[in-house]
Amino acid sequence: MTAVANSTLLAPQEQAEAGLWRRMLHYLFLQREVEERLERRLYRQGKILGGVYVGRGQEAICVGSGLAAEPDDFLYPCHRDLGLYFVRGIHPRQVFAQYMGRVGGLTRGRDGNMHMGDLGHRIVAIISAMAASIPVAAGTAMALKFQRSRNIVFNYFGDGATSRGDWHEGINLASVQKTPLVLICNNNQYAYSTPLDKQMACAHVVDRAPGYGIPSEIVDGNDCVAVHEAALRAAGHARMGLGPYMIECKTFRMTGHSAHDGADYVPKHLWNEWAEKDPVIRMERRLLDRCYASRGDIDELYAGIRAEVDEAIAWAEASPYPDPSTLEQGVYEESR
Amino acid sequence: MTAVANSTLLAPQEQAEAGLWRRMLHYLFLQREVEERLERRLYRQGKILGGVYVGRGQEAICVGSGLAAEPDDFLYPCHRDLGLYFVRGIHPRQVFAQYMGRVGGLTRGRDGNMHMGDLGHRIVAIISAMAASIPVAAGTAMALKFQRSRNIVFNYFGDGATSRGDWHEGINLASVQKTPLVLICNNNQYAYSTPLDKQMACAHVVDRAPGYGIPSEIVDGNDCVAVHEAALRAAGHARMGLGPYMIECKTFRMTGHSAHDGADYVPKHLWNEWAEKDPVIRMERRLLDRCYASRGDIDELYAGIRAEVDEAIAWAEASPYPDPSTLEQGVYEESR
Amino acid sequence: MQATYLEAIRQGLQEEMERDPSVFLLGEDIGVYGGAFKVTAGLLDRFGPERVVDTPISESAIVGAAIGASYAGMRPVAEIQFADFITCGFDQIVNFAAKCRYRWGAPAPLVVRAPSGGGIHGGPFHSQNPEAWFVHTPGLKVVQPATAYDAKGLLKAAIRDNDPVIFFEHKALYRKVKGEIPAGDYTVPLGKAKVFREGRDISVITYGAMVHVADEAADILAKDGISLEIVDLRTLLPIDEETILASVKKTSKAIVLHEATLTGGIGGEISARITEKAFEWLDGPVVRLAAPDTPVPYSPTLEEAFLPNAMKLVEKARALARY
Amino acid sequence: MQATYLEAIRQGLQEEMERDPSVFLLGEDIGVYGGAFKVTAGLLDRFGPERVVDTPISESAIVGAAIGASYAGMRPVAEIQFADFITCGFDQIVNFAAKCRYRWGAPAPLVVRAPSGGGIHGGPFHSQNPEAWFVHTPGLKVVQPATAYDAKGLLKAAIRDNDPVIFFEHKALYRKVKGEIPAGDYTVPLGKAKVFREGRDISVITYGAMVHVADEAADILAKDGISLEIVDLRTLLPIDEETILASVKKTSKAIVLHEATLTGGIGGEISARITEKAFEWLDGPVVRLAAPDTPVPYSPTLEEAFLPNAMKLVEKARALARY
Ligand SMILES: Cc1ncc(C[n+]2csc(CCOP(=O)(O)OP(=O)(O)O)c2C)c(N)n1
Ligand SMILES: Cc1ncc(C[n+]2csc(CCOP(=O)(O)OP(=O)(O)O)c2C)c(N)n1
Ligand SMILES: [Mg+2]
Ligand SMILES: [Mg+2]
Repeated sequence: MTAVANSTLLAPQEQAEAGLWRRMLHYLFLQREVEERLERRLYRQGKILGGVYVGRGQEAICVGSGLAAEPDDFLYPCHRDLGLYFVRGIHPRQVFAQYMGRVGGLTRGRDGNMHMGDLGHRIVAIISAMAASIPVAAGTAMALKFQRSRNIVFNYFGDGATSRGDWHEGINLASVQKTPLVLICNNNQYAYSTPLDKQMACAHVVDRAPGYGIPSEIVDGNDCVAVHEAALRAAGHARMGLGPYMIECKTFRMTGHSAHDGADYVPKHLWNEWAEKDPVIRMERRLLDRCYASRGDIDELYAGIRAEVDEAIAWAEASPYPDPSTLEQGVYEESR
Repeated sequence: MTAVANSTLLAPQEQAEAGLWRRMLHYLFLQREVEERLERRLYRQGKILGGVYVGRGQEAICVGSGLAAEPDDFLYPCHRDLGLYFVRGIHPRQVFAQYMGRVGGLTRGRDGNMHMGDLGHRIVAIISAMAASIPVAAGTAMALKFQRSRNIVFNYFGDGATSRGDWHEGINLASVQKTPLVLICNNNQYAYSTPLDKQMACAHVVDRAPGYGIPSEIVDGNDCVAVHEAALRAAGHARMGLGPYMIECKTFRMTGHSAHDGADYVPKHLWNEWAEKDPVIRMERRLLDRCYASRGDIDELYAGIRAEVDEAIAWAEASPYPDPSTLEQGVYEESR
Repeated sequence: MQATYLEAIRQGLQEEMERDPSVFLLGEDIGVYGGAFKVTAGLLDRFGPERVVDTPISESAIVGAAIGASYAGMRPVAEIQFADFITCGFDQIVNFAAKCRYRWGAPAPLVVRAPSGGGIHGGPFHSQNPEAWFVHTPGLKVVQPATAYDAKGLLKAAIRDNDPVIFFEHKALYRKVKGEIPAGDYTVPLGKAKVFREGRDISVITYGAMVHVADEAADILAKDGISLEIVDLRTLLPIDEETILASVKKTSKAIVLHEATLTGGIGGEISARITEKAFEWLDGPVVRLAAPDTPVPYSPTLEEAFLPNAMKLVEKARALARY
Repeated sequence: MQATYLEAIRQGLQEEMERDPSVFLLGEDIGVYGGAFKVTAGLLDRFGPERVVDTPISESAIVGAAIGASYAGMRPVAEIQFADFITCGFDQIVNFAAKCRYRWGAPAPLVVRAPSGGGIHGGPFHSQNPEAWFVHTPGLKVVQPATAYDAKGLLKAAIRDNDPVIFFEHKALYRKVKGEIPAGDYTVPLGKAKVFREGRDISVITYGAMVHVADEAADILAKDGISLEIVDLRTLLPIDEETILASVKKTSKAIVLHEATLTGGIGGEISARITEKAFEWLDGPVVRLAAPDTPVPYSPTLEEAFLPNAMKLVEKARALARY
């Protein structure tokens, strides 16, 4: 957003808020646009050969909380948290190249889709096994505590991941050790095709938090500002040395489980209901309502992002596939 | 107990109660005596070569709840629940032979100590991995439900086992499927040398029950009658098709983790405090107070059990070691 | 009737469920959705939610519950959505299921179905071939069919078997391989390999998708006058040593081929058995062809370099033929 | 200075913790209690509860936390109380730790220590030798020392290594094996086998407790005029092919010996490599001696029949010598 109509008229605090909200919209839309291209264009054009999992409708969760993290906090995204990468400064080029298996991708073609990370940016790549990151994140948080660091760890997971043993073991260890760990659940009400009532017999994921003696809250996962505020509370708690904190973001996956899934198992009315809560549109409305941005500003923002994305796709397509002779490199330090 | 001083003077309901309580004392003392011999005599005499884990001080839990089970209910004991085997009709001979690695043992020398089961008696053998039985018990319970059986499953575990992923996965699946599963935790406040505060950040194991949407209660685990009543409530709930129910029995392990462990890590005062709550003595007192038994009856009972145990040890020692030529038998059905 | 590998498996499940009310299925997304690969599509409608159980994401509980249900007289067939996730239920398989018969005489007649293998650009976590871990676990049986006929027949045999069977389905074959399936009930016995293609010069011992790779290579090599005999193991544990040795004694040369990575793969086991028991028949070293020792890479160029294929086998075979 | 295998390991831990503040330990009962085998006794007092962390019973979290701590610059050494329970943290080891460097360049320099092996009447769940599973997992290193000297030197090398190392300690050696340990700092490089005993006639390729079994057998066979050369692998992954092949090319006969069960054990891998790469030097089949394919039984008579021992090796060697 290059210019904002009335920014000079705002009080300092409002200016800060306006700036934050604009950044929110920026990342919300960036994630939306990148994923739109991935799922609905590049995948359908056969340019992405593996799975494509997107966070459509859930972008407020990673964007809102990601903007609450400090630059040296560790992030453990799950497979619908693309926005986190952008917040951390990963370029869309690298993401498109990643999905297309090119050397320009974060994993240089070794892995696909959201299985990407960058220790330099303190973003840790997931493995496929749901919830496997949680014990790992607990370990990072434990280390930061031992190191007397002010940094903390943000860990993301879906409702479905909460059924896994690793989820339990990781959170339990983290809570016993009082580690600085912010646990962020995107409860999008489905795990692949499986609805909540086949996954858990409690009403909310946070009903499990007392079992670990940790505080928790439920937040509207489609409201980026609400998520952000909750994340700040959680981060403050963790940073003060009070241990883990769990946030459950109620949301909905506005697409199939992955690009090949038509999601016929979702009752039709839910799509409409949740479309009305679209986090991008809600963020637009907030900005417009408070005159933090005009329609023109927003259109300009979007146009800029679209251009950036076009360029990023072209860049990624120009990035070569890995040289097959590199296949056996990098399994061990010695095999570089 | 061959005769009871005043049994003819009791009202029918009291008679039933007296009978039940006497059976309780019988099994409590039987477990105590067998384990006394195992841990403090046979092990020290070098007659048992592997690990010896006993339930000293915790006998009320398995005895009280075991007597609440119907004969065709499935039992999944953990490693301190020897009383369950006796309640189900396993003979002390088989237990001693088991510990000594003889063919007369329930596993015919293939496995040791509490790793024993008998599908005919519907007692399932644990494996060592703590909590591994819980998903398995959930599966049995699921099958019984599908079969429209009135039978249910009793699953036992320690406080330490609650940290394992299997504990979580098993209970979650059981609760989602509303299976008839009674979950009985013996919270003896230690997992090997690890005290509760290093295992969990909540006050009680049952603080986790709401996370599975299941009812729970805490009970004095050293009071056999209290445990029995709680188990009847839990069993009633499960048998009615209302799903799992969790009982947390507060107790204390009145010995080391296993026979080789002096348990120096336990603060001295705890031994005395918990000695006063000894479940055998409390059961004696109940019987004496209500005149359901005289001291003489009790002494007679104990003498009978001791004699039975002497004979069982002799029997077990006379049982041969397995013929090494049978080593490879029974890995598969075909290799019988 | 013609059926794909996938349809053959579905038929096998359905027929066994019809035949025996104790057979039931459990796994993630297998009911309403019909499974990630649609193997179980339609079975929920046919048999209802107590016989096609959609579970939470809990591989350990899925396997564990299958064991427990088997103790109550059921014959569970558990699906692991991708074989890569079998590691999450590993302890239940290798310590609970595998050892219970030996320890205390409690058989656990269950089947764990798991789609394995690469070639679909699934990357490191949707492409693995983990069979060797289970082949090193006494008490398990391990199966991997290469054809539609065997897929159905072996699955039915696995369901009727009284020991735990890990049943790997090569996901690249699901829709690629088609075959004639007899109308009536039939089983393919566990523990018996099959000579998939007769030949004179070199025995290729293999299984799963690699059977077709070997077949392709055999066509190419036939033009050079090199005749491959292909032994399809079908069951990986117990290993059918007899069929392997008979073939090797005939050809005097052997290549063991698998898609799993080389080191510690079951190629070593088979090579060792051949050397131990047919040393005097060998006219050359037993050669192995397998994937290199790396995770399965995602990018098409890397995955192609990773997977064994007909040309790689042709090269190995030519070199061995010259030996 | 003389030290037992166990003391050597403890020294290794202590010295590395002193040398490098990023080294810390985590596991069950390792702090206050000093570990089930007392390997870590005294270290809590010396280094405090943030460097000797008593954890809940959560093998998956123990391994996972070690990985995560390594990402924050630590060098964690995780203890699995008995190697048998490593199955409970299996996914974290084989899918998370093993693959992260290859996938996204994130090394996980951690050590997982696990007491393995039988001979202490531990039964099916306190006696297993699970190394072959990890040897089939690219990205891991797998170590098993046979002597006190190697135990310390390999452990130090493992802690300093920048890849995940699974470090199996044979529990029957903890107090049985003693050796001279130099006063100063030293390491034993990973990936290098050692000729434990030189000989002429037959190479025995082995590791861990079986090195001593082979040594005993070698003494017996020496009286028959059969000279065994014993190669102690020390590191099982990567395998030191060079040392193995050099020995086999010298003796022309080889026996691979391990305590783990036969089928799918690493004996197959080693046998296959020898046949592949030294076929022309072989004067007889490569022979394997391992435990039979059963769970580890508890009863002394059965366990004795189960475990490989010197007399079983003597028999195999005599037969091979006659070949
Ligand atoms: C251990 C494991 N089992 C199965 C899968 C296959 N799988 C991938 S995503 C998914 C559903 C995840 O649901 P949830 O955690 O709610 O995340 P969402 O996709 O809804 O964001 C499943 C079953 C997996 N990745 N890991
Ligand atoms: C998965 C696993 N890890 C470690 C062990 C070793 N171990 C055996 S019993 C035990 C403590 C168990 O504590 P708890 O569940 O409270 O039972 P208790 O012995 O106190 O009755 C431990 C750590 C094990 N058996 N299984
Ligand atoms: Mg979800
Ligand atoms: Mg306990």
